[in-house]
Amino acid sequence: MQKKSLWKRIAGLLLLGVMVMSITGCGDSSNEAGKGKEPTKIVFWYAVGGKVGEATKTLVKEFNDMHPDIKVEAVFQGDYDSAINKLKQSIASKSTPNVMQVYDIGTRFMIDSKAVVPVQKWIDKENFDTSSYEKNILAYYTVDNKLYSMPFNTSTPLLYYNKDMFKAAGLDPDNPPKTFEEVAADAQKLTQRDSSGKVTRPGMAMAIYGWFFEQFLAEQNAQYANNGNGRDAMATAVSFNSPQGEKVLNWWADMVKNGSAVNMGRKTEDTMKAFVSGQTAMTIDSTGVLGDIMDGVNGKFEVGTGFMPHPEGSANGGVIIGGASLWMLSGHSDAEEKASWEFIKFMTAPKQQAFWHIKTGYFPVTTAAYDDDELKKYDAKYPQFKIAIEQLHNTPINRSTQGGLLGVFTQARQEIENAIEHVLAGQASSQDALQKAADTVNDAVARYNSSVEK
Amino acid sequence: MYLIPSLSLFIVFIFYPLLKSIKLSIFNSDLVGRETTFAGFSYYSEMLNSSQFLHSLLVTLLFTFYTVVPGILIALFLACMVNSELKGIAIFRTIFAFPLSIAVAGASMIFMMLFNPSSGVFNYFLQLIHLPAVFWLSDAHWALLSVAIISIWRSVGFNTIVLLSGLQAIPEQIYESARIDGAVSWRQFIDITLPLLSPTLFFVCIVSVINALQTFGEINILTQGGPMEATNVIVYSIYREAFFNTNFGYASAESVVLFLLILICTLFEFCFLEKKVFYR
Amino acid sequence: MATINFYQVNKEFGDYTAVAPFELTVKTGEFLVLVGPSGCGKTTILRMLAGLESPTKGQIFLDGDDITELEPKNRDIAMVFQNYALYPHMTVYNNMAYALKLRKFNKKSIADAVNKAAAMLDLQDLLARYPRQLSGGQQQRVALGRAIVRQPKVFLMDEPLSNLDAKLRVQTRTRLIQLHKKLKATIVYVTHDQIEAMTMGTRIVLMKKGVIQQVGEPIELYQKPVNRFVAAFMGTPPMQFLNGEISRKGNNNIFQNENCRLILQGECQFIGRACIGIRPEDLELCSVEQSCSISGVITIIENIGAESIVHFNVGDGQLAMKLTGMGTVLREGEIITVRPINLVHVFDETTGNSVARLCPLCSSPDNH
Amino acid sequence: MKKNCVRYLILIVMGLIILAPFFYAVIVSFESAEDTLAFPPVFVPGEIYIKSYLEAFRTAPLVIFIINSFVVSLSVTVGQVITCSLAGYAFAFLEFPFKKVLFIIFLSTMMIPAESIIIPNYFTIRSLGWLDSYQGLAVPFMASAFGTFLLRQYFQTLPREIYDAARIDGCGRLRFFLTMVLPLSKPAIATLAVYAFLTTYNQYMWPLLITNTDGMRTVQIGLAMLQWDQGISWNTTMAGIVIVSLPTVILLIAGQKQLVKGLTAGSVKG
Repeated sequence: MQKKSLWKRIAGLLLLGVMVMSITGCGDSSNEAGKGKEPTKIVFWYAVGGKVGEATKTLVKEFNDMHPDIKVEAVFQGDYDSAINKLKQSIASKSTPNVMQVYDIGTRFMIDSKAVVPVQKWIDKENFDTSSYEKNILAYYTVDNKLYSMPFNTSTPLLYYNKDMFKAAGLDPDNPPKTFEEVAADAQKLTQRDSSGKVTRPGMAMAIYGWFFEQFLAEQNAQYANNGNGRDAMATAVSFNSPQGEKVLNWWADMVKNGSAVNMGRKTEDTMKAFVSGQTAMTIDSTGVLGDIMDGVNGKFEVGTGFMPHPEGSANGGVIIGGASLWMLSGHSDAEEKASWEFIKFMTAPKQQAFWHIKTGYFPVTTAAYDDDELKKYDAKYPQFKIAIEQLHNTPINRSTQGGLLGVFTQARQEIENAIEHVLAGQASSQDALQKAADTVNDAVARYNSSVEK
Repeated sequence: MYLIPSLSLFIVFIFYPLLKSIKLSIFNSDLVGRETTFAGFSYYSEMLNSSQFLHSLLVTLLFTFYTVVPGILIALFLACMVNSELKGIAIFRTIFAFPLSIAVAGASMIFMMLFNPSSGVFNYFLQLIHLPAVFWLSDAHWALLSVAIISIWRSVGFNTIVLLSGLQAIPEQIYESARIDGAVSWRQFIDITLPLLSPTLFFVCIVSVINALQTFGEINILTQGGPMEATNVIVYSIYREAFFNTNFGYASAESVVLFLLILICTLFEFCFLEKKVFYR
Repeated sequence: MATINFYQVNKEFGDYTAVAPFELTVKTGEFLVLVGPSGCGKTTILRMLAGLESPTKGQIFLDGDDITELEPKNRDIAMVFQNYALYPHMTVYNNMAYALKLRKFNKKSIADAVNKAAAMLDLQDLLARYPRQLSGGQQQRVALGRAIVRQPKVFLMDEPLSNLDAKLRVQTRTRLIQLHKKLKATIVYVTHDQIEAMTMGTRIVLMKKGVIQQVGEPIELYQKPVNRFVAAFMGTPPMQFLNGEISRKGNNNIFQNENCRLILQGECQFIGRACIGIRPEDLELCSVEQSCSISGVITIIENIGAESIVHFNVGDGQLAMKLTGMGTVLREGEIITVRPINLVHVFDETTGNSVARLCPLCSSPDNH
Repeated sequence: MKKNCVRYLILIVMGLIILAPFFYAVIVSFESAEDTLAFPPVFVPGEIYIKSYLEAFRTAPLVIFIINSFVVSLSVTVGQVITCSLAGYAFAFLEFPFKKVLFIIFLSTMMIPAESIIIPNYFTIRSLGWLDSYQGLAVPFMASAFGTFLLRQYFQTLPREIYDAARIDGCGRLRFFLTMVLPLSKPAIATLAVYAFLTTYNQYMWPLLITNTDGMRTVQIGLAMLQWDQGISWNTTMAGIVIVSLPTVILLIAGQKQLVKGLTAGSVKG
């Protein structure tokens, strides 16, 4: 008897718990109710936070305000890596978003996932004019003559230098070094040592970032992988273990060895901070942080920018664009796909790109954006950015500067960084380190390719 | 009957996934992690033959050593310090327990700032005492230690609380009798405190080792396994293989091995250490 | 009415036999004491009776009903534990009321029962307190009260006095005896203390290593121990023993070893290696060596005021003698000569079983 | 007395060392971007700069996140207290077949790396339709081997006789559990609660994986959003860390006493 009443009480409690849960759990779904002339809802995953995320959200809001028939729900998915992992889960569970921001090196993977709709489909369908888009940028995302994704946030690396220090070291502040050799020489001059010869301020600080290595290869018109950098056919092996690759590492390691460059690890934030706080005279970083650097320096010294250096005598090279693009995922209704396309067009339109550029420092992907008044003002304020645009426009479009396509690019980048670390620490020769990295990556490529074929 | 809630949750959210992992480890998989073809034990043999895996294993063990031993020693010291009835001791107990309340991500970012090579506080202090700056996270010799420092900082709070509770359980009379027997304080510590604390120490040991073997957050945020793989512990390697290198089978094989490793460690501790543990 | 029958009950833990099969009847209103050294199985019997353990084999009946498999709560028993097992988070009142609450008594009858029991145990002022605020004796009374409130058929008590100091123990002993008389309840009481057994029990069950040695009234166990173990266990100071040989000479029996020779009267079938037991109060000093006297060297004299106990060695055997009165002229190291009076217990040396109870015969004329 | 002074000195120094990182984080959160980059580091901000806090709140809907985190952490805490106390009770008081084996199985779950089972769990949650919901965030963590172990250890210290006494008094197992074990184990349960709350509150990977909307996100993801801004200055990130840590710090200060008590009582004989 007693036992029963006790049980009843427990059951009651449990029920209450479940109810509370379901009430709280359902709280947010209420606003989805009510059918009828409901706007087409599309989900947009983005992977940029902070100031850039803010700008993204602003653009999405603007779009929603202007398009009452479409409702874009923008969801932050952590950084690029987290986002793409999340995508993998959602592909397996068929719950992909409509539009997603994916980083440059995820391109091969996205194509191979077979879960995407190339934007080319809609370009062809609507005869959309892409002539105003930056050629170099489109080139990166064009595979098999199809534009797979729409470039969105785009950047290239730049050489940043402290003009005041250049002056103090007797260098021409308006003539930054252009070649490896010049950089090395200037770095030497810019390096300060104390009486005992210990370096107190290195001339150069460069983060161990695989992206930079890729850039230095492209600057020498060398390819990262075979089969036309993986663009003529699926890459079956990497080719960065080349004399050009060794040249990069040797140059870098020499500078570190003689103290004119410092190894601060993989984080560009660290080298940037060193540059901003006047602890080094030169650094390499993305155009995307130009605004941050200017804010950080805040007039303490004059910031100069220069092209990415290349070894003397190399030709036909240039920079590869980095950043991310917008992808359309397959498996959604036509209405949603159409809405997604509208959204993508909006996000890359001149006005929005101008706003984007001002807020974030990324390149406008369309040249039309340069006519925007606000943008003109902004670029007048930051003449340093002109160099970035010049650098982009000076870059010839070829397989090298289009950038490599590799399904295992994340891994490859990591292996490269690992190799650089070994070389800078003097634990391996450039040749050995690159060879080892290439071997590892080639294994991964083989495995990747075999898993894709199935 | 009382076990049903726990057991069912465990089955659904731990054992089923574990079996799934084991299954994944003997299958090839596609890009998004669906099993495709049977692979047998090829992933295991690949792993055991890979120098990188052995390196990871070594790093993991080193890291466990770096964190567990100092972590427990410091906590033991702190616990002894706060195991008294001094005025205001509660404040210190709270202070020592404090790191418990900071999330991994938060702690890692704070330390990232402190470790910063150009404007970090640590290097500033080094400079004050005329030592050369250290590249805490980018120097392969230091990186693992640096990450260990954070781990220790984070775990010291929990360990201190647990050890303190163990210390408080030791009856005062035992100390009094030891004093009468003529034991000086460090003797008391060796002869009385340690043996009587051994069950608690044992518990802390097991939990610390398990936690150390599973450390992930700090490494993911601070070093991503680098530099030169110096901090590439197995858990991180699993994460990287599965999520970046789309090598689910290999990652699963690694996690099965990690599970076995932890299991062996724990069983070892249970069988070997427990014998030396004094139970009241 | 509460009669308990144990029928062939035994308990094994793995291959360890805690209680060998035994049969026992506890009569209504009896104060039955289970006594024996620790590990003898007495507590196990109690716990089986309570339903906290189930017997490996056998059955237990309460008033003719088989309760072997019954849940403890359905047995109508109450138990007092050695450490009282008071519920730390309940007041004294609630501790006592708890069992009744579970049995859905109404508030009023619970209050009545608790107050009545509290009055019986002088607990009225403590009802609102928590166990941790009570002294050991008070806690003990609460534990008793908790049992009394239930008005069970049988009270089970597991060494309830062992956590009390000596003085309190004596007081509580008296209280328990009074309670037993007042309640006319059946009590099964476990203790290792033979004084408790002697003073409180209407009957005693003496156990050793899971086997019942003897069941009987206290005086019976004291006077007629069935074996050497019972003889040694009952009585303080305990009975002492000498090894020797029993032979027959005419109508008398002769006990002899290297150090002494005793002539014993009475019927005795036994001849051969034996062991005699003499209680310290069954010895008296004698001035001269007599035919039945025993001499030895005094090792220790325990003086407890009203009486003293003199321990002395007889060869490699040991005897003790109780002397009444304050002090004594005897000194440690002296030679003492004594003679047995009243009873000499004879045990088979090999089995330890009692074979005879004989009277010493002294030939000396100065025998008074 | 001198001994006490030494002890205090050591305590203060150690306390400062342990607190320093977080204190510094608080200081930096009030510094301007320029100050945070200065070398030598600025320990006393020239002026209190609260813009980082506003920025932090603007970048991520931290209030919603904090509410979410609380809902999830509380559910997990309540869930763990229920499941762990039930299981702990069974292991401490009841006899049943395979008890030892089951206990080892329970303990072994402590050793399974969370990362290795996260993907299958994701699919389970998805097939339950619990993605982006409080259930999905909380339910998988409602059982805990650590908690079971902790409570079992504590329960074992409750005098066995109380269990016997209660049985004789007519108390069923469940009732004994509810009216005796639970009230008597408050400290241990409080310990478990605080611990469960803190660990859940600090989860990162799982919430990121299974939530899709800002309405369901938890604070640690807010931190990740803020991390983007650390490019140039620390202040916003640190402000975020301070905001996010505040609830747990308060909880710890409030619960610390219970925590020590709970763990202590676990080893002291009742």
